[in-house]
Amino acid sequence: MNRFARIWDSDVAWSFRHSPVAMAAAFMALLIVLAAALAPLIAPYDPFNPATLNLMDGFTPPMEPNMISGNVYWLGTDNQGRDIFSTILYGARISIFVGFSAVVFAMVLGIGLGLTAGWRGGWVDSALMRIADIQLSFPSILIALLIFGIARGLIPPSMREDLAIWVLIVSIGLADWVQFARVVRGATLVEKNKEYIQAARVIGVRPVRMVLGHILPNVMGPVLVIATISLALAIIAEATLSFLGVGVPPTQPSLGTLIRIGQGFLFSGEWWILLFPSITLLALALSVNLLGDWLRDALNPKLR
Amino acid sequence: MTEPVLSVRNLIVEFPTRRGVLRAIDDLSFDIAPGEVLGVVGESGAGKSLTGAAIIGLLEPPGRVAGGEIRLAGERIDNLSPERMRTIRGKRIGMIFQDPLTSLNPLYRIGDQLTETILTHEPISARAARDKALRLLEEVGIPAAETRLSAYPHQFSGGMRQRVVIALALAVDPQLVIADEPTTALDVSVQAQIIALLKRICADRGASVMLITHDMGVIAETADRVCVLYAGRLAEIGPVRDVVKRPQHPYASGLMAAIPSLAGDPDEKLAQIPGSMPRLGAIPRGCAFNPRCGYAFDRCRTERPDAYPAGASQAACFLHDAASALPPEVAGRAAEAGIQVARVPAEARP
Amino acid sequence: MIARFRTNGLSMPGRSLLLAAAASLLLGSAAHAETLRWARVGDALTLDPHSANEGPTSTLLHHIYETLVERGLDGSLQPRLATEWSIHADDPTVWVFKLREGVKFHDGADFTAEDVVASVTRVTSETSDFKGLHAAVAGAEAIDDYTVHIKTNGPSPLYVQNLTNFFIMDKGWIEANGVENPQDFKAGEEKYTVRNTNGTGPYVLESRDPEVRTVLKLNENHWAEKPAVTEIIYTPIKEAATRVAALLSGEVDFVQDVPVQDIARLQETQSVAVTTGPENRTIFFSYDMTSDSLISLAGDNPFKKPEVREAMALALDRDAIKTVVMRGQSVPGAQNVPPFANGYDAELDAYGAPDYDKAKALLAEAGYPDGFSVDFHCPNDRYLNDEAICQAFVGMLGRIGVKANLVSQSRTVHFPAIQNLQVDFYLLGWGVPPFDSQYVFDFLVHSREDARGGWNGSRYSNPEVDAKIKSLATETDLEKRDATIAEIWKQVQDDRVFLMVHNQVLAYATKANIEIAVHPENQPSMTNVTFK
Amino acid sequence: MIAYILRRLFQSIVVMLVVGLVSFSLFRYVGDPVATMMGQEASVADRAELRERLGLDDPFFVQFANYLGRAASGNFGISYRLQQPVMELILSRLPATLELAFVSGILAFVVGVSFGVYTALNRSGMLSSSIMTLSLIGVSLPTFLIGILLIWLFAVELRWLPSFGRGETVRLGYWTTGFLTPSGRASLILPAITLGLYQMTLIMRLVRAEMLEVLRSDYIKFARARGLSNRAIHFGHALKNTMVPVVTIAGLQLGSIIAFAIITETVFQWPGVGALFINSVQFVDIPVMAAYLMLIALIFVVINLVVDLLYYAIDPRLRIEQSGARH
Repeated sequence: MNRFARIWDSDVAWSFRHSPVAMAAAFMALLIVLAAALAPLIAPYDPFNPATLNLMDGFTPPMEPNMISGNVYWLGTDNQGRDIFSTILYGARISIFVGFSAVVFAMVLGIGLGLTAGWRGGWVDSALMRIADIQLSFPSILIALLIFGIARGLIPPSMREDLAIWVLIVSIGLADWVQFARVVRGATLVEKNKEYIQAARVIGVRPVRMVLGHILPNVMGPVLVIATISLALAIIAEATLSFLGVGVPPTQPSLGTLIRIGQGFLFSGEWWILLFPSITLLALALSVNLLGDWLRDALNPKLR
Repeated sequence: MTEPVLSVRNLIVEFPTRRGVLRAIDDLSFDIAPGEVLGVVGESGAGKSLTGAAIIGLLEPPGRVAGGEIRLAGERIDNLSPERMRTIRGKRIGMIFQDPLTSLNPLYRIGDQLTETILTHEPISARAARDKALRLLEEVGIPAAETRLSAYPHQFSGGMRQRVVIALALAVDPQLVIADEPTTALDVSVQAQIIALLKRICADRGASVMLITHDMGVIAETADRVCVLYAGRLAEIGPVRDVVKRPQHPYASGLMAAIPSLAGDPDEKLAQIPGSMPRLGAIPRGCAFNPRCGYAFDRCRTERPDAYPAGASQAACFLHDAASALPPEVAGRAAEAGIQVARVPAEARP
Repeated sequence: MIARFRTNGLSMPGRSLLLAAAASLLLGSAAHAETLRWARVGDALTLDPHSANEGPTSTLLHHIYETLVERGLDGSLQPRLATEWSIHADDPTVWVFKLREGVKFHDGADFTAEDVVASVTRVTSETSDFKGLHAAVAGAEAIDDYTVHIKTNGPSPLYVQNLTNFFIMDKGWIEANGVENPQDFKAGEEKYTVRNTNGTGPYVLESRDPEVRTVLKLNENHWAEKPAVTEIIYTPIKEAATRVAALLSGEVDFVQDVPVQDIARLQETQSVAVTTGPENRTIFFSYDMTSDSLISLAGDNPFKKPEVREAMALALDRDAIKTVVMRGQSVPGAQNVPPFANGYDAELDAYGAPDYDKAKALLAEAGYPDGFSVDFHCPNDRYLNDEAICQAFVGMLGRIGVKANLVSQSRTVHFPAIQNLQVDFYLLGWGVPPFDSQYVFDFLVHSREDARGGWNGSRYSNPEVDAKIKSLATETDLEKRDATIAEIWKQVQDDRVFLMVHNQVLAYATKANIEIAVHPENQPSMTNVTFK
Repeated sequence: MIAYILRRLFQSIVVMLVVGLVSFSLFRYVGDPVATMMGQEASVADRAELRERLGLDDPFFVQFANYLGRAASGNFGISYRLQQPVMELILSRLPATLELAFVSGILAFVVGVSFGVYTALNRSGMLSSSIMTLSLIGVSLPTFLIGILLIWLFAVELRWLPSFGRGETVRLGYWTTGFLTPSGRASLILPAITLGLYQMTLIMRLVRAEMLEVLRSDYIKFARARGLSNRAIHFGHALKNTMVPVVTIAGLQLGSIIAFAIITETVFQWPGVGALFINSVQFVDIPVMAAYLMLIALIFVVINLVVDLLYYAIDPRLRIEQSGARH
């Protein structure tokens, strides 16, 4: 059996093939991610290049020609004359990038600290877990706000626009590492005392190798599940932060920023500015969440 | 002959999986007489625990009884409604699980778990239930039972917990107790005590016991009869003495040979059965044991054996079927090994 | 007319109709209880009349306290507690005020000249937030019960224009409560005046829960005509959407801060009426046109070149901003002063259509054929659609090759950055409470020295202009003064110190049966509300 | 036990000091309060003088030390914005937030647990799948949007419920409550749903996962083998064991509810501490921001402590280990 066939035939893949919800969710997520990734190829306009925008095209309803320029936009335009469809693609690109990077950041940090805490034990463990306790008990949105505040103070204004996304990633990621650390630490504690690890220790296998080779693979299941759920959370967190006015720059709106802009037009009749980005965000977050749900069940053999 | 407490006939347990339906138990039949202790042995995966679960109606989905009958004192119980079955569990069939550490709800006091069980099945007052719980604890040998009633499970040692589990399983005097590896998780030092307790308490109540274990020592000590399972099928069933000393099925024979005997020669080499038990999805045609069997001949590879009388036992092996055309060489070796083949061809006689 | 009672949050037409019927039976037609539920974005910060020079605070206080003079709907000064005012015939450094007689404070005390003197003392004290407006004051003197002299350091012909938010307190009450000074944060104690009031105004404070609800009741003893509104329930609602929702659902009667994008829709809504009018606030861009180099751009300062400034002006499409960003709710212009202020010149205010080709040519001429890149600072929580205006201009600049990196942040960061000269290019809004160009020149044009030039982020420094600006303060010959103002404006426009965008427009939304006129200083008085 | 509580208290104080220090180091980046405290006429000198008087030019640790010094004597200062004592402001706003958080928490807990139990017991049912999927919608949209949409639907279009505020409140000593008036209760509904939705989904999923785990445990199997009724097994044994971790996490979530109230309170103009905080941030009202963050830290510390004690009360295993450890 070649590699592909083996993956295809694995339990997880089988469970995937037999879950219409998971397949629909994966299709939706893939569609949005692909569309976002290929935004420069698909999008009819480049909404992030202010020079191409024509303000007079602003507030054009979907599928109707603009009264002045006569341009037609599938999903209409926003208050700056940006094509909503293109902006959604580019915005989703930012949201996904921020969400994904934040989760990877949180995951790497969480796994690293979790392994260290579990493996080293002693005061390292206590210190790390105390920090985790404190942070876990503090709402992530506040932590992200605080970190964003620090970063804003440290970065000169001229670099803020370029660095804003990275600041967001770090803010959300730092607010999110604890879950990973806890799971990994727990698993490490369990594995550490198993005979094979003790034996490996006796024959002098290097700790790093042991941790990476033996313990890490054992915790990848739960970590993956947390990562999926966190991805959805991170995308929403990015939206919430931008609602509080600390998100990405307005010239490069993410989905969340678009929604924040759009909700100002809820009562003024320009429903498309709010509706389409909201649907996209909903579809994205929902499909990622559904995938996370399915993955949790699929990776837990006892529930199968 | 008195009516058996438990009568299992042609039991089939299946698991529908994505690779097709797996037969975990295939055409299994046995009886347990009143007051009798039946040992059920076999390797892991042979279907011992599943048999127990099937009898008490606690097969985990998607597992299901796909055929055959289970009768409890003559009454068919495999097709009862879940609610009717529930009234039988605990009341008429008790069950003891492997790990006493996890069998008790950690958040409930011992006394409450006992009285709850008693009150579920007996229309008596809470007070009376409590008294009964106390008597039960005393009976299973818990010291200071009065005060221990209000203790939580984690406050007991493993052996003590298993005593509590036994008390719980026997709280309302079931006719049959299924004990699934009751001592496996315990220290060797307390294993014997627990087995003795189980045996005594069941004997006191006249309850039959289905003792599931892979520990032949325990079987030899405790059981009246033994049932050997292989790949979900019956290999051999018979009085404990016969099966242990003179196993008639080549698999049983291999199994017994693999047990170290304390009294025996320390230099004696333990026999080993070559190969391993097939996975459920890959059971060979004919006799499930045939690829590993030293006596297998053509018929074993095409036809599935029934259980044939073999000495005091019954064995599912063509060696014991008079209709088999046994190759003389096979019959000879079998006889040498103490297997009472059905009909020894004349030319093979020494 | 149906008397409307305050019901619990939601209006219940049936019930209030019944109640109204009962009420009119009981009270007859003379005493209608008219409650006005008034919502705006923020609350008054304090009830102390002299410790927060902030619009919403003054607006609420105008209903409780009164000023000597007030700004009429046409922008002119109107008598209030002062019936007449003039510069002393013999001494140009003295302002003479004749006070209204028969006025009483809410606690019953008579209003006299001593109260004005005490209020002047208080408003010029160290912890007053209005002391800047009274910087010229040397002292006040009660000549008789109803005549007050305010002496200034040198002639101050425009001083009276600074008094439209100068509230008069009762001397006896000040002394009795030990509130001679406005709030001092360092002391760490709350002043009695933050929550307690004693004014002469048309309404009396009934209850106050800061940022939740303030209730004012009619002052039955007020000297003026009885207003239609007898009770005011003032509720701040921060979120624009929620504010509009509250109006649409009938939970409030009057929304003072209507998001511009909602105006058109609200106008179409039957149950709602929208009134708009010009506001005393200009929105403009400015840039460091003086330093040799910029903070955010290495090399020479492009804004130093007149061609670059002209090119930027040619790139600004004011009409597009008005139509799209402001939804038609703005008065575009080129002169950085409101039309009703002294010194406004329609000719200077005229603007042309954008000309991107010419702008590009000018940039090339200035040595920037490919444009340049610069940071562009913008507040995002201060003016109407401030961030969207900046974004729109970023796009327009993009078309002539100028890359403006938008730094959009809170006013609490934006304003200090301008004051501390930490920005190269920015948006700012400017209100002109005295309705005179001098106020614009003092803060935005004069080079930075002493009290002047504090908001001059352009670093514009022209000694000749500075001298002219200084002369305005003491010039009593108004014709001559106006000529100087015109000269200064000419120079300022020629030098393109500002890139003016528009004047803001105010929009008040009410229930359809309520009429209220837009006040140019956005200080509407509920005494002017009428019910249809 | 006492030593344990003392140790926790000590840790709590450390946590609060850290929170305070971090917040103080942040304040200078939020902006300059003087910019909003003074009118546009204020001169550069006036501004500098006010900044000096407020001690804003001091290094942040000096400001922090001063703050701690004053706070230790119970003086949290005067709000730069509202010119009232900070403690009084916060105390007057706290009931609104606590009532909202309480109702949201109860809503999230009751609905979350019920749905969680239902979906765990009926794993493959249509209704279960629908609940599971629908509940995800609640966490797939940002809170502020849900709030606005609820207002639009229930206040503007249907006119069933108020769009903002707390309605009429009744003062009971230091506490103002909205529970006692019809408008107060009506006003609670939309914000409580908005705030509770996320936690509800979280609790529901947690309950379901824990319950499935518990239902597979040996003691449940043993309970079934003893013939206990489904009712006794599901709602007696399984639920109780499920609730141990759920109560812990739900308790901790109460803190999150209070923190997330910032957004809900802003959207619904709910006069609580969250809205006070957001307004203070925009004004750079340092005394209020500092007190709010300390208050949140305090609430978290208290909740953590209570949850720990609760855990200790529910789970007999811990009780023994704790006392055993003291021997």
